[in-house]
Amino acid sequence: MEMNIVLYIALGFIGLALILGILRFIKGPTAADRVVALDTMSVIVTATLALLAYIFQRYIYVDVSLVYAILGFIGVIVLARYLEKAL
Amino acid sequence: MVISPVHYIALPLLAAFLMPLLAKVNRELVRIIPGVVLTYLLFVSVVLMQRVTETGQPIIETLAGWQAPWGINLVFSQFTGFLVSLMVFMATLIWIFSYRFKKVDNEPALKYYILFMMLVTGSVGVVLTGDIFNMFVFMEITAIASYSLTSFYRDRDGAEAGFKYLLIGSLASTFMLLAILLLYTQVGTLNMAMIAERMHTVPVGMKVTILILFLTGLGIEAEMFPLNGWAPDAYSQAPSPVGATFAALVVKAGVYSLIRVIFTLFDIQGAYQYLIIMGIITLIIAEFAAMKQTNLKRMLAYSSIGQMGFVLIAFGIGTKEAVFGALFLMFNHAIIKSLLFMSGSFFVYNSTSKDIKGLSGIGKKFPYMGFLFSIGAFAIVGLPPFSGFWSKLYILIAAADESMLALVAIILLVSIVEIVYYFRVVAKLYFGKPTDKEVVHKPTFGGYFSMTVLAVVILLVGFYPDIITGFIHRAADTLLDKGAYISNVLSVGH
Amino acid sequence: MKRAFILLLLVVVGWVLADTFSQINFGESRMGDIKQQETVGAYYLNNTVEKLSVANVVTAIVVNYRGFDTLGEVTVLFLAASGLASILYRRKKRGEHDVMILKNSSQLLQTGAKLIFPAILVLGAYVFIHGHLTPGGGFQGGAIIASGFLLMFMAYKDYHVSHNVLTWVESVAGILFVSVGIWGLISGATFLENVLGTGTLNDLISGGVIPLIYIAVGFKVAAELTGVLETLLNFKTEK
Amino acid sequence: MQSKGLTISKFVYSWLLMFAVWYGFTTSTALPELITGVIVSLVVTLITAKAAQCCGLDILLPHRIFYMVKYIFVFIIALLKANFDIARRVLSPSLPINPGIVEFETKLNSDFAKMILANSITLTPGTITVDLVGNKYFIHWVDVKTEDSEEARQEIAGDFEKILLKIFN
Amino acid sequence: MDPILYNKIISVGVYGSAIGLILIGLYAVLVKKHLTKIVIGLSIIDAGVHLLFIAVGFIKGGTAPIFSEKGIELVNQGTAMVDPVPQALVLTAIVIGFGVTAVALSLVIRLYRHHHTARIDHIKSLKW
Amino acid sequence: MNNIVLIILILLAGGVLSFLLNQIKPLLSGVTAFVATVAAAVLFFTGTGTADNFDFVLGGMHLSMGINGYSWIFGALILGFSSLVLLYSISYMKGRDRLGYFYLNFMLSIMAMMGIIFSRDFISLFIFWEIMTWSSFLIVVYQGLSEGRVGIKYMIFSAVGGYSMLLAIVFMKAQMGTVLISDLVSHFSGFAIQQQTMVGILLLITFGVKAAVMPLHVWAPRAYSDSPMSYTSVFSGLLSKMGIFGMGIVLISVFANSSTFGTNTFYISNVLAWLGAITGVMATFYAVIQTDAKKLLAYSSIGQLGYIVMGLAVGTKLSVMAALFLAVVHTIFKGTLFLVVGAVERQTGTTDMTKLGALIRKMPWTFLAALISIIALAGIPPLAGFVGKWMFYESLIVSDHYFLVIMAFLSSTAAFLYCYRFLFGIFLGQEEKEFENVKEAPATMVIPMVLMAALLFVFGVFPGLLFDPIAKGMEVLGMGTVDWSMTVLSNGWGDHVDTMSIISAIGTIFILAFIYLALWNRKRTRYVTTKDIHTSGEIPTENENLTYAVDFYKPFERAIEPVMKRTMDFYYNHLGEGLESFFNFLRRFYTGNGQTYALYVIVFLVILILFSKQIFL
Amino acid sequence: MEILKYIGSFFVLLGSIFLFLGALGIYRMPDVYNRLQAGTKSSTLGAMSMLLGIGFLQPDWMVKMIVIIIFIAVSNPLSSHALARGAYRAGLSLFQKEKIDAYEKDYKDMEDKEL
Ligand code: NA
Ligand code: NA
Repeated sequence: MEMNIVLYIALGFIGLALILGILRFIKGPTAADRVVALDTMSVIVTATLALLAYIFQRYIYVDVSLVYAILGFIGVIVLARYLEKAL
Repeated sequence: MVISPVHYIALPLLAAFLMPLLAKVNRELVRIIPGVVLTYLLFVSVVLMQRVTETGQPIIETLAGWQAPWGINLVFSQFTGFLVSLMVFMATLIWIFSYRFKKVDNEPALKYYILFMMLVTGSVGVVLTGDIFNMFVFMEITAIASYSLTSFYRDRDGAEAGFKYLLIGSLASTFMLLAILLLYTQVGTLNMAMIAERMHTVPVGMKVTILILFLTGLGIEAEMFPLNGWAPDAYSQAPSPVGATFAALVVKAGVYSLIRVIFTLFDIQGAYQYLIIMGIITLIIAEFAAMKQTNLKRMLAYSSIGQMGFVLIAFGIGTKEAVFGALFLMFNHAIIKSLLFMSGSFFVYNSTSKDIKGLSGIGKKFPYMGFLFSIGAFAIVGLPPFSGFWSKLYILIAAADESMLALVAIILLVSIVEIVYYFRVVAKLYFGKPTDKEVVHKPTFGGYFSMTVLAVVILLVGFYPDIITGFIHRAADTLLDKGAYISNVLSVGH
Repeated sequence: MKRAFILLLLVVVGWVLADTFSQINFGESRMGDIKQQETVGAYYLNNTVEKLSVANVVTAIVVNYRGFDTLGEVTVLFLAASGLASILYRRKKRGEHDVMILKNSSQLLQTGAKLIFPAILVLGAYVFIHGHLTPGGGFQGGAIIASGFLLMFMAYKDYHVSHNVLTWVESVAGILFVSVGIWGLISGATFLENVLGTGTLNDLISGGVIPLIYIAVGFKVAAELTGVLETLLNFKTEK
Repeated sequence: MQSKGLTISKFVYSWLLMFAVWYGFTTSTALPELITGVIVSLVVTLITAKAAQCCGLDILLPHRIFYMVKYIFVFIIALLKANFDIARRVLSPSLPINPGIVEFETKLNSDFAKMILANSITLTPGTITVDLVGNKYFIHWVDVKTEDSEEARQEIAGDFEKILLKIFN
Repeated sequence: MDPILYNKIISVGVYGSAIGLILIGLYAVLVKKHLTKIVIGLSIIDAGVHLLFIAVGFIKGGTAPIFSEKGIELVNQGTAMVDPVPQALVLTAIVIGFGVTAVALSLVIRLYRHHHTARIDHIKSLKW
Repeated sequence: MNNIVLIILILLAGGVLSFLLNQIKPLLSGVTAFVATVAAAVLFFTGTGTADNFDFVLGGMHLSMGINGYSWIFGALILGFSSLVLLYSISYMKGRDRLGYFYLNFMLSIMAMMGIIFSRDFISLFIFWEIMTWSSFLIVVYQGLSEGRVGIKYMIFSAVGGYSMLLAIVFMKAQMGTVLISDLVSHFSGFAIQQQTMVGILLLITFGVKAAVMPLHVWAPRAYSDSPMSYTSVFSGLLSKMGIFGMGIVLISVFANSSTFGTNTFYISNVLAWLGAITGVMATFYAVIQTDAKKLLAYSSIGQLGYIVMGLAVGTKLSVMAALFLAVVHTIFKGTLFLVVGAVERQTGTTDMTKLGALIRKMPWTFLAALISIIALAGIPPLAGFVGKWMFYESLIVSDHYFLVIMAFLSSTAAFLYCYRFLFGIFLGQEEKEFENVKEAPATMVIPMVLMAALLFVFGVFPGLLFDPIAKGMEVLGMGTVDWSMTVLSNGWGDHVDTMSIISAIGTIFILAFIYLALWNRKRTRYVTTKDIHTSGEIPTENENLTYAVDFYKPFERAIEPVMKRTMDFYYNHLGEGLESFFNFLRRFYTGNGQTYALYVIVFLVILILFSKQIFL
Repeated sequence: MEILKYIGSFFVLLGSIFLFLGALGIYRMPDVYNRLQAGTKSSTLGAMSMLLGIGFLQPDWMVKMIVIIIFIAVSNPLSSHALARGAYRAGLSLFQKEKIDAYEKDYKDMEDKEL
């Protein structure tokens, strides 16, 4: 594992970001707010997965990041359609 | 290609995947193919049973070229072989019964036949497999097919029944999964023989926890009280061939798994007493509930649960004779309950209501059907000279041999309740004038045929049980010989 | 009252689960002495590369060691699709047809979906074709493809996938899977046995029949999940 | 994207694009991978032929590529600005906002271009595309400066629209 | 930080969240009246169980059991890899869980169509 | 082939064949059944000896069939009587539907009874016992008279009985490893005293149900009267005797031969004797107040069975002999009486004695059979009933059962009342207009009735014809030898009872009295119109009785009213209702709410968890 | 190649900061539209920057990183748009009601047309 101090700091920021996202998800107050939080977190997680792949030096984890990005996107679209009362 | 146990799984699957395509060629093929497959499997059963009977050794089939415990294997022993053959036999008859079944044909028949065949395959797979997780997979196949088939008819409360079944079934699979996971952490394998071999290394507390999870999960499938809330609904709402399949195959698979886990995997003596106690409670509550049913199919369902309670009691006694009796009862229950479901369903279809009340005099209108139903009723309550008598007798003798006279008395008392509600129906069949309601759903030739075969089997076994007892005895011996199971499975390829 | 009782029950369940899992140390290897291959897990890690030339051990387990499970899994999906169709089946009168219950989506989403959809399909194919090399596989690839179709369903109210095509795909894929199994039987080995040469590790063409099976599974899963989605979304019947 | 139906140009473009995507995923030049990629991208192009054609090969003409690159730069600058803007708002305790939804009409007629414009608007300072109906954009604006449609267009879409018109028309 | 304590915290976190998911799901199944919520509860239980599978197979410092690194030398005989078996099992379990959920949802749809309600305590025409 | 097997097979085949032939022509059905039974009877009387054994293994159990002197009595009774009844049935059942069903079950029950008496082990006994039960059940519900409730009640009691036996059987199997009756006899002494009591009581319950001993009798009256009359005669005449058959084995060969049983024999026998006595009295009282001829006979049957049980329970040589004698004779006269009622029912369409009357002129032969049987029933010489009764009283007196004598006397006296009512209500009394055109029953019905009446005469005059087989049977039971001659019986004091002289003395008196009574009543026969002065010119209301046949024994009824108020039926019904509401309560468990079921699962899991140590370790 | 490491680290750090800012925006903004504003822009830029940084740190992976970047650039604004539209149609009013709302009338019109 190649770790330099910058990556630690980055992980720290990401951790804080995720905590804030989760807080918003819990607080709501509406379903839309929660989905917004999910949407943002899914992007954060996508980037994080790629970063972890680098930290663990495993190229194959990048695929996970890619797939996560797509599934997160589609999930949010479905939820958005649900909010629209279109489902 | 040598005939081997994997045919039981591979061919139905192949057929199931083929059927949507063949449906485009000819709709009739959809109905015929399951029958062809099942008939072939019946042939496979005959061949394999002959082979295991001759050699006295189980057929252990490794899959994907990996011997136990690396890969999954199928174990066709005198015990599993007996159950599987019974299942296939029953499935074939049920298929004949439901061939050109009017009510099914009004619905998406293709889906019906696929689901039915998978229900059979799942149940058979549960019995054949030698791998605990694979058993879970087959159980889920069975379960999903069951949920769907339970809600197959649109004009009933099938969806409600199906949902309850699914709800409870999902909890079952959760507990089973947890149990399997814990087991894997303890013994590092999923092969049942090796699990059994390594079981003694597991700390007692952990062992009991795993057992409890298994008992809860599998108890649901085996319709053990109080986990069986789903069963009466599912039985009564499912199409009648499916109700028969539940009784003849699905519950059998559930009981099998419970027994396999308790008898082979674990070495906890308390589990046997537990089986007896739960069996008694199940038996009593179910029979009492059956007593007060107004809906015929629900009554049959509760009766089925009661019979499973009886089976559990017998397994709980645990002696060779008792296990023999239990297996005999499973055999009888499969045959008799199917006959009851089949003949009963025609009464229900052609009577004014689903209630037993509506059956007044219908036995006069359908004398042969009434005759068949009566045979079934007599047999299930254990009247001689019908097959049900013998299994009951053997179990009672086994109980008495273990000085459990109170148990015998309880069973007999509950049997009186059973007699009351079955004979009430039989009496109802011949009381009063049948209604003028036209015959909406005439039994097909296949229907008559399969019911007749079942009745003949009931009488034949009743008059001369020895034609079947040999198989059952060997099956019971095989089940009880845990050491042989372990060494047989693990010696393959070594 | 009832709720309190339920909470009490859950406390007991939670307590026993916690107690049980506290005996299973997190992060500790339970594979025993890995050289001794005391657990199946250890055996797989030690032998997969050598015997199967499959980089992804999970894939080797899923498709080969425990391929029978996977066959069952595929069957479960097939069954779920069939069950769903039978449960939601409605007799249609003449001239009636199912419609999506969705309302129109935004024009932008439609354009975006049109752009992204093919890429998702390629990704799905990539995932199941490389199942033996990367952390993917037939199920994952199939699910990705189905999610692509889900995107299209979300974007286009009247987007339909031909049931005929889905049926063909899932049937042929299923038959392919079983046939690979039977191929083993016919060639005198066991069901599902890897009867092809295994090639070199990390090549696209390696692992014998494993990629073949995973491709079949990928197609099958994709078709089935798409069918499921379509059935679930199409539950309004209109003239 | 005016012309309906599938032209060879569109098909080949799509195929190429899909192959590029494949390569992006595999990043391998091994022959089996490439052959598989060609097949996969062909199959995908065939499957999505009806639904997913956006452009033809003519999109790859040099001047268009030039504008594309230019667009990317403009966009990235806008994006950076947007982020600093957001940072300012988020970090400022007084939260200076004045939100509202405004509308304007675009001159773009390619769906694809409209989408790019919408996305760009979403990612640039203080605005989000709520909807696009026909040619009419509805924009959520954190700090509404004007309610007039034409002014809003200039303010919000200005540069982007010009470049996009050059690329797609 | 003390590695033993660290390990304990991690394990409480992982097992705790998995068991927590199971309990939350069970709560939904036992208390929530809406059919869809019950189905979601079942899915949450499943998720918890799946997480337990993964957690149990995890080995400290282990990576995914895939021998495919180009830049990295082959991990020696898998000693630094997590147990692949639970992963394979969980894959199966997920697919099965999906199948069950799909069937459950379709049943909910049918029940809603038929009873015009999705409250489980209102749908009990079959009893006793 | 072995004769025993052959008889069973003939009867079985006869049943199946008559079922099948019914599809072709209903008449063939009855004829086949009759022919098969006669064939079996011929085989039995000519070719079956005590040497005919049939040992076999079925379902892993060693079973054995055979015949001995004791069972021969019952075998002869079964085949002889049922042959005649089947002959009667041909005409009686003509024109009814589902004859195949009827005859199949008829033949099955005959077969089952033969199987019972052939059985030398309890398993075969149980098998045939249950076949007898369900086949007779199917006949009880055949006419569909009372919504199945009667049949269910019958089935419940039979099940209680059958399962008592089964419990005893599995106990014996576990204890002795065999189920042969002879082994029970020899092993019985080896059992602990509680075990002996248990086995004894269980078996007595089994046989007590069939013999309709109080308090196990409540099923019998309606079950008897709900089945077609030709079968009712079998029910009362033969099926009930299977209870007697079994009791004989239990009480005599098992208990009496058990050296350690000692005082228990005393208690059980005494209790049983008293139960028999109470049954006799109560049932006779009930018989008296019945207005329906079938029910009257049904209760009468129960009463008579009470005597027989009493005789067996007292257990002296003479009492057993009396009981067996009465058993045979009862079959004949009660069977005949049921056939008579059947004939009346067939010709008039009713069995209500308040509606019938003065059939003596329309159905003289039937009347003759009825008269003779009633005389036999009442125990009046010179008919067979008298001999039995005489022996019976004497045995009670000799063995110092004075209270039982009083009971028996009480019920015999009351029996006269219903005998009279029966004759009067149907054949004498006032002629009803609606029965003006009634004809005598067809010959195939009359012949069996008259034939049996004649038998009563023969056995009355030559009781020795019966003493011979009975004595042989008692030897088998271990009662030693009995001295007898064709007309003379030696009593307990060593005196000889010359039946002939007694018969001629008492018989003459009774016959004269009876004939006088009958003719006197006939004179009173008249038509009653609504303008009869009886009502003092007022138009009688609906519920005022204008015939004598109604409220025939009103004063008597008033006298016994307190005793009759709370019948056993009442308690059973309450028990049943209580149980049913309990069942109803239990099934509330299945609330219909899937969530509740899920909760059960979790509760179950938690219980297992909390008590895992107690349950599993 | 040391320089690439520095560039990469810089981008990764920058990305993580923007990701954090996005999340902070989500947390602090007063209504759903403003949260969306903040969340989308920052998370998009943050993710793109971080992926690019990883590409610099590990040049072999650059191609795939660009694939993901493109995907995020296309999909993230799209999903935000869909969410904004969904939130609006879910009936969530704007933060300050007196402010201008050009969408209201058209949206109502469309609803009517669809019915
Ligand atoms: Na913007
Ligand atoms: Na977004």
